[in-house]
Amino acid sequence: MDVVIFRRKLRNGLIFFALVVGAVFMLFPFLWMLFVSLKKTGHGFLLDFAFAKPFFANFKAVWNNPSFPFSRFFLNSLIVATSGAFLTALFCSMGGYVFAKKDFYLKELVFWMMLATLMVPGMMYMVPQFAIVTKLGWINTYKGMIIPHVANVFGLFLLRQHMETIPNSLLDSAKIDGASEWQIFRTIIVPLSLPVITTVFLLTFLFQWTNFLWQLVVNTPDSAKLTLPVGLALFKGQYSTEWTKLMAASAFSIIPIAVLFIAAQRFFIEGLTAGAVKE
Amino acid sequence: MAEVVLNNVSKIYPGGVIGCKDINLHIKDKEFCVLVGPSGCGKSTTLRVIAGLEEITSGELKIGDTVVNNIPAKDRDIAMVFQNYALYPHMKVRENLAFGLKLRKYPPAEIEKRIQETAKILEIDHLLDRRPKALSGGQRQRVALGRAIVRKPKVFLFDEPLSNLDAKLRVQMRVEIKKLHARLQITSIYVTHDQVEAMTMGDKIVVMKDGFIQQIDDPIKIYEKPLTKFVAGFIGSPAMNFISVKITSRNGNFEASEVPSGFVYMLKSEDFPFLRDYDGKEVVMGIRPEDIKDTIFANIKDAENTVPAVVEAEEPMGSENYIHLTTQSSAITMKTAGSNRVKMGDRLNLVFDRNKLHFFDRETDRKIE
Amino acid sequence: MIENRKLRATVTSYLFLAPFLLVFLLFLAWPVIYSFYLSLHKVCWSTDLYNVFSDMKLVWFQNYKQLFKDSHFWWSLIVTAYYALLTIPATIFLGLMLAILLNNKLPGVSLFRSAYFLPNVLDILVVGIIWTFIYSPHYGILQKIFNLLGIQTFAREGILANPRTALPGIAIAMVLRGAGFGMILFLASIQNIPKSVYEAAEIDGAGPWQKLLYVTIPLVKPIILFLVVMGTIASLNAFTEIYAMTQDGGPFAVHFMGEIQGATKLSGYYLFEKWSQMKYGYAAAISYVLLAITLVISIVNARLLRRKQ
Amino acid sequence: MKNRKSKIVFLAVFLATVNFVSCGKPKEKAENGEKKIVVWETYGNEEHSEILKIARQFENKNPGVEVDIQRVPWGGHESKIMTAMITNTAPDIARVDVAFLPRLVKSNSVLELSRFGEINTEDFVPAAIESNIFAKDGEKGIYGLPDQTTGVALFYNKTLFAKYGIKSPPKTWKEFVATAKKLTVDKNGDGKPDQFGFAMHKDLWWTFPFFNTFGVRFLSDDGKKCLLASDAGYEALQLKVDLYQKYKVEAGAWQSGSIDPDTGFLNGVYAMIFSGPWNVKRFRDAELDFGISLIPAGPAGTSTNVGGTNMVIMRRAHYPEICFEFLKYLTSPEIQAQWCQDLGQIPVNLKAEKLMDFSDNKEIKIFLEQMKTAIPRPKVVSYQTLALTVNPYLYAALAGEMSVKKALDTVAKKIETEVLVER
Repeated sequence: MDVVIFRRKLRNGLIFFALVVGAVFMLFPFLWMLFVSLKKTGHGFLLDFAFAKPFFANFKAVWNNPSFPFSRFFLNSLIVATSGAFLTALFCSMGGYVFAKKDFYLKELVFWMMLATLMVPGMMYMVPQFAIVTKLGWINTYKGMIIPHVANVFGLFLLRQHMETIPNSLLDSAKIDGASEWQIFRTIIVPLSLPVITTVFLLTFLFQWTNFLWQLVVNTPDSAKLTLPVGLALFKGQYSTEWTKLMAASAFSIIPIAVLFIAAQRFFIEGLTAGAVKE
Repeated sequence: MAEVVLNNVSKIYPGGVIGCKDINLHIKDKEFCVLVGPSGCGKSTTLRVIAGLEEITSGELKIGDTVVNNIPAKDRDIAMVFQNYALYPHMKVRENLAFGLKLRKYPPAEIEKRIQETAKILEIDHLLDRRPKALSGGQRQRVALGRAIVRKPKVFLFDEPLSNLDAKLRVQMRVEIKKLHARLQITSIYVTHDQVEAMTMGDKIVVMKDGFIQQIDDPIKIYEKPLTKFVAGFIGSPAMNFISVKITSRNGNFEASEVPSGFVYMLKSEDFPFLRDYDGKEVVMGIRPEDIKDTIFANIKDAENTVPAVVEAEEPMGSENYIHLTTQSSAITMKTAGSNRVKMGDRLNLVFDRNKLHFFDRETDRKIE
Repeated sequence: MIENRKLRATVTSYLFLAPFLLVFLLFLAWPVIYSFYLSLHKVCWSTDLYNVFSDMKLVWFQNYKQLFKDSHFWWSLIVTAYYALLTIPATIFLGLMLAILLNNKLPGVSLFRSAYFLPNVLDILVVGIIWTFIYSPHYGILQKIFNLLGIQTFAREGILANPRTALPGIAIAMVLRGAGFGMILFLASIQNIPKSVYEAAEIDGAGPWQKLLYVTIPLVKPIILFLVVMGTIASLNAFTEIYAMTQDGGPFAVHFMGEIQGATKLSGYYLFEKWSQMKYGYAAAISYVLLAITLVISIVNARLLRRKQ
Repeated sequence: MKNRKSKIVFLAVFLATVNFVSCGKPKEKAENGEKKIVVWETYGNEEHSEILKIARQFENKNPGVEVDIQRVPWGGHESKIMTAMITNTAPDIARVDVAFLPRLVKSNSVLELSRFGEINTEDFVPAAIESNIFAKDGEKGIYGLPDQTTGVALFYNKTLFAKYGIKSPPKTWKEFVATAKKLTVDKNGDGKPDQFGFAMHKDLWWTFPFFNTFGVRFLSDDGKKCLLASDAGYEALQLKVDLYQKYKVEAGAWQSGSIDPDTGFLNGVYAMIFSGPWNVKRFRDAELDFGISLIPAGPAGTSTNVGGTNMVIMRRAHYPEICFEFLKYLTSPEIQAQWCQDLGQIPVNLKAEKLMDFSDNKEIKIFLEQMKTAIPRPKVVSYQTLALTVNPYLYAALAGEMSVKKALDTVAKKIETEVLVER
């Protein structure tokens, strides 16, 4: 008996140890980024302890920047990322629902078409997309920054995959209970897929938050809608880059997403496991 | 008035797969009708057609006085209990019950009243604030029932509602559903693959196979006068014994000789006038286990008609005992009193109750009358 | 046979799909179709930049013909495939291992989950830069560790300047960044496996490895497939990590089809090069060939899967 | 609970719609009747405030004119201008990399300037103005004005020089190699040096100083032949290769993923690098004791590469005359002197030199000196294509994968067939 307990303890101890080592390994770039962001100019790559003076000088330089209003860029980023992620999650849920639960004409064709667009490198979309946005007069607008990326095929597939596991009897039952298609979607499908919807929301939020080239292109330089990545790019000069400041800026811009992810992650995992009724 | 009438209803899936075909069924108001058959027989399809979850390919379906072919499920005023209960996992029991009413815009006070009422009937008042996950199987079953009851629909539909419960609970719920039906007096259509459930619950039983109706009758008729070999074999436990025999006319009577062994059963022609058409042909003879007696146990002497058989196994059930035997070329089960015990290899002389013999055409499987 | 119900379902389906489909057709499908049109054209030196799309020259299939002879393109396909082979199995393996470890009841499990997932929120560019610091010769932290172990193989050129290790080096960085995502998916899937299945396996005499091999892996297959698809797409699109970690597509010490090739010049990067030189037509042709290749692979994949089912 | 949830959803939808309704209208062109010109620049923070100051000065001198200075991040500025042109949202004046100019000229995207007024090409740093001059239809024209010019010079670490007893920076390549050897040291005794005499980049642009000091001509006058594969060319590249391969004084900084020369110099592990004026302030801020000297002389004396940016007037500019006036103003001796005095940069206008006080900026004097012998880059339509063609072979030569001769021979042929003619 004792031996069994001892062996279990040993096993758990080993697993724990492995996890700690793994965590250090995987978090290393993250920690290193924070480390670099605190260092003296030019010492970014060295394993010394030459920190900037004052300690948070790099962060200060980023925050009190004369050339771009950090807080406004931050707010713009927040607006773009939030509404972009919200619309993406909504549209993808609606699309995922019909792909999972409906039989309709041209379903296969539309499916393959969507799959095909996933395979094309994003760069190819930029110029045609930009032409459309201009035609629509969406330059310098939030919608110009958001809408073109709202049709997230990947998110749709993710949701479809999940929604397929919702038992049909639930939908039948709701139908008999008197629910319209929209009510079924709203009261059954959405609550039961919420974890995955959250996942899609988070991933799109992340994408929109870090999107640089598109936000740069779709705004004129005097636009009031410029976002954080565009602002951060100003730290990358023509001839040289201030790594320490850049890392400080990156650390800044990561804060909201890191907070969001960690806050949502319990929900995120638990939900993925919950899903449908068993048996 | 909530009769359910199906006239020539068919459901053919794309690709020609038959769901159900030419269903003619008249379920009277307040009747408890059971659709029974093995899996894939079309009983569930029929139910879903009635519910409006499947579209009718052809035919006419009436609920009450209205043809509902093109009326969506939500407007048919029916309620359905699903095999897996289909409780909304993200809603509390209370919300599950209220859902249908809410969607139909009932005033909150009325909803609450009905929930209380239903909860009392089903004794689930203490569960109202739990989520389905936190309920036992039986409790979930009750909530599922409650969700149907609370709406006070014209018709109840049950899709194998008890098959996920353990045996004891199943028996208990069977009775409760019967009681509920007696109390609420709502037309009910109940689908099951379990013939015991069908027999015990149905006012009317519909036996189905391969998408077609085999027989519609009350339980006793179904049992005593099965119209097809399939019905005969499906209803009743243990199942009816079937023996292939060849009929030959001899001395004004019939000889039924077992195939292939040739063992001869003598049959009086006045009892079986309908066998005249089958002179020289093979038919299937059926006899229920309880209609077989043993010369020793029953203490009867009918030397002419004793069938020697060897015991293979026995299933003592307490009150009765099922004995499995083989005659020269058929396996036969008999039901006898629990005290009548045998050993493997015992030789018994069986006596078939000739008034309880059934004959079926080999080609059509239909009863020969 | 046209069914009423299917017709009705079609109408509702498209109503639900409408917002997505509208954006999709306008901003994804149309550009893809347009890319084909583009791939038949050439932006000449004298093309009016104010008017690029109407001033290009129609050259029909010349871009494709040229592409067929382009050793750099063929090489980029090979490297892309290699990169996919390096990253996809490793990401899946690591994700699965982490998920299995985290499936144990241990103190601080949720903390570990966060920790493992966190790298996913980092910008690829930042991750790339940081790994460059780690890998650098002489002064990088990795070389410091190697020094302690007496390994001098990478002392002079580092990891990223060695044509043999450059791409694996990038792959390691990306695998460590991406494994957390796979872990989350695997974890969700593993927690959905009923305990009884493991108990049954245990009774059948399966040890931990057999349980992994015969129970867990077959049951998380959908996730594996999903990650394979995602990994393929990521490999085809790989650009930022290459851009951040090597110059111009890496150490040029590989000879292929009579040309010098960059050891990390993946097709996504090659496409970028052509694009940034304003060779829009050629870039479009590249993306179309890539699209054709991956579509064929996906269709074959889907067929195989369907047959198995 | 339920209510709250729907409120949140409602709020989110509301937020989203508000975004779309309240989207910013594009700015009206002219406010209160002023003539407005839009300038896109790609400067850094200090330069940005400087040019704002200059724009205000210009506005004061020219009533009724508004100069709208807009900042674009350097990364992506070409894509930005390209896409802006397609959609007709391009500015009136753009600051572009010198290498982008040929394409703009070839595609007729920018205006020829001499028709707006006289330009004294002798006033400018020769290499800088040269990058704006193109022959089109047999006629030479000026298609932009340089706003900033750079080239590289030799930076050396004074502390290290003193430590190893080196009195003065090397004047010739021979001295350079000897000096670098002294500065390449294995400090911890593991058999591998951990301080290097020199560190360099591999790219073509950074190789020009080598080619230029050996007198290598890149292209023939008609621009149809590449002359790189010459004895001078071989020698120049051989020297660069030898620094790494033979003398082993170079740190390998040219390789992917290594510590770049700037960073290593800043940390005192690379004793000498080539670098430009943009780093002066940075190194000074880091309290590094460093000196600057001319690029070591080769057979053709000292020389360097040319970088920098030009200001161009876009074809669809609204008030090209005003644009031109502004550019003239920006490049005038006074303004250049002010600009370079404030920022420590090389003036593009040679006349500015006299107006400047170099006492705080001795380095600039050296750069100015260096720029006088700088040789402009070959004017190929796509400098990027050229670089992408050459760089792999420079790499191969440096890595010892390919002999210098073979590398340059191949490169020359490739340039002739792939870069100089349109494919």
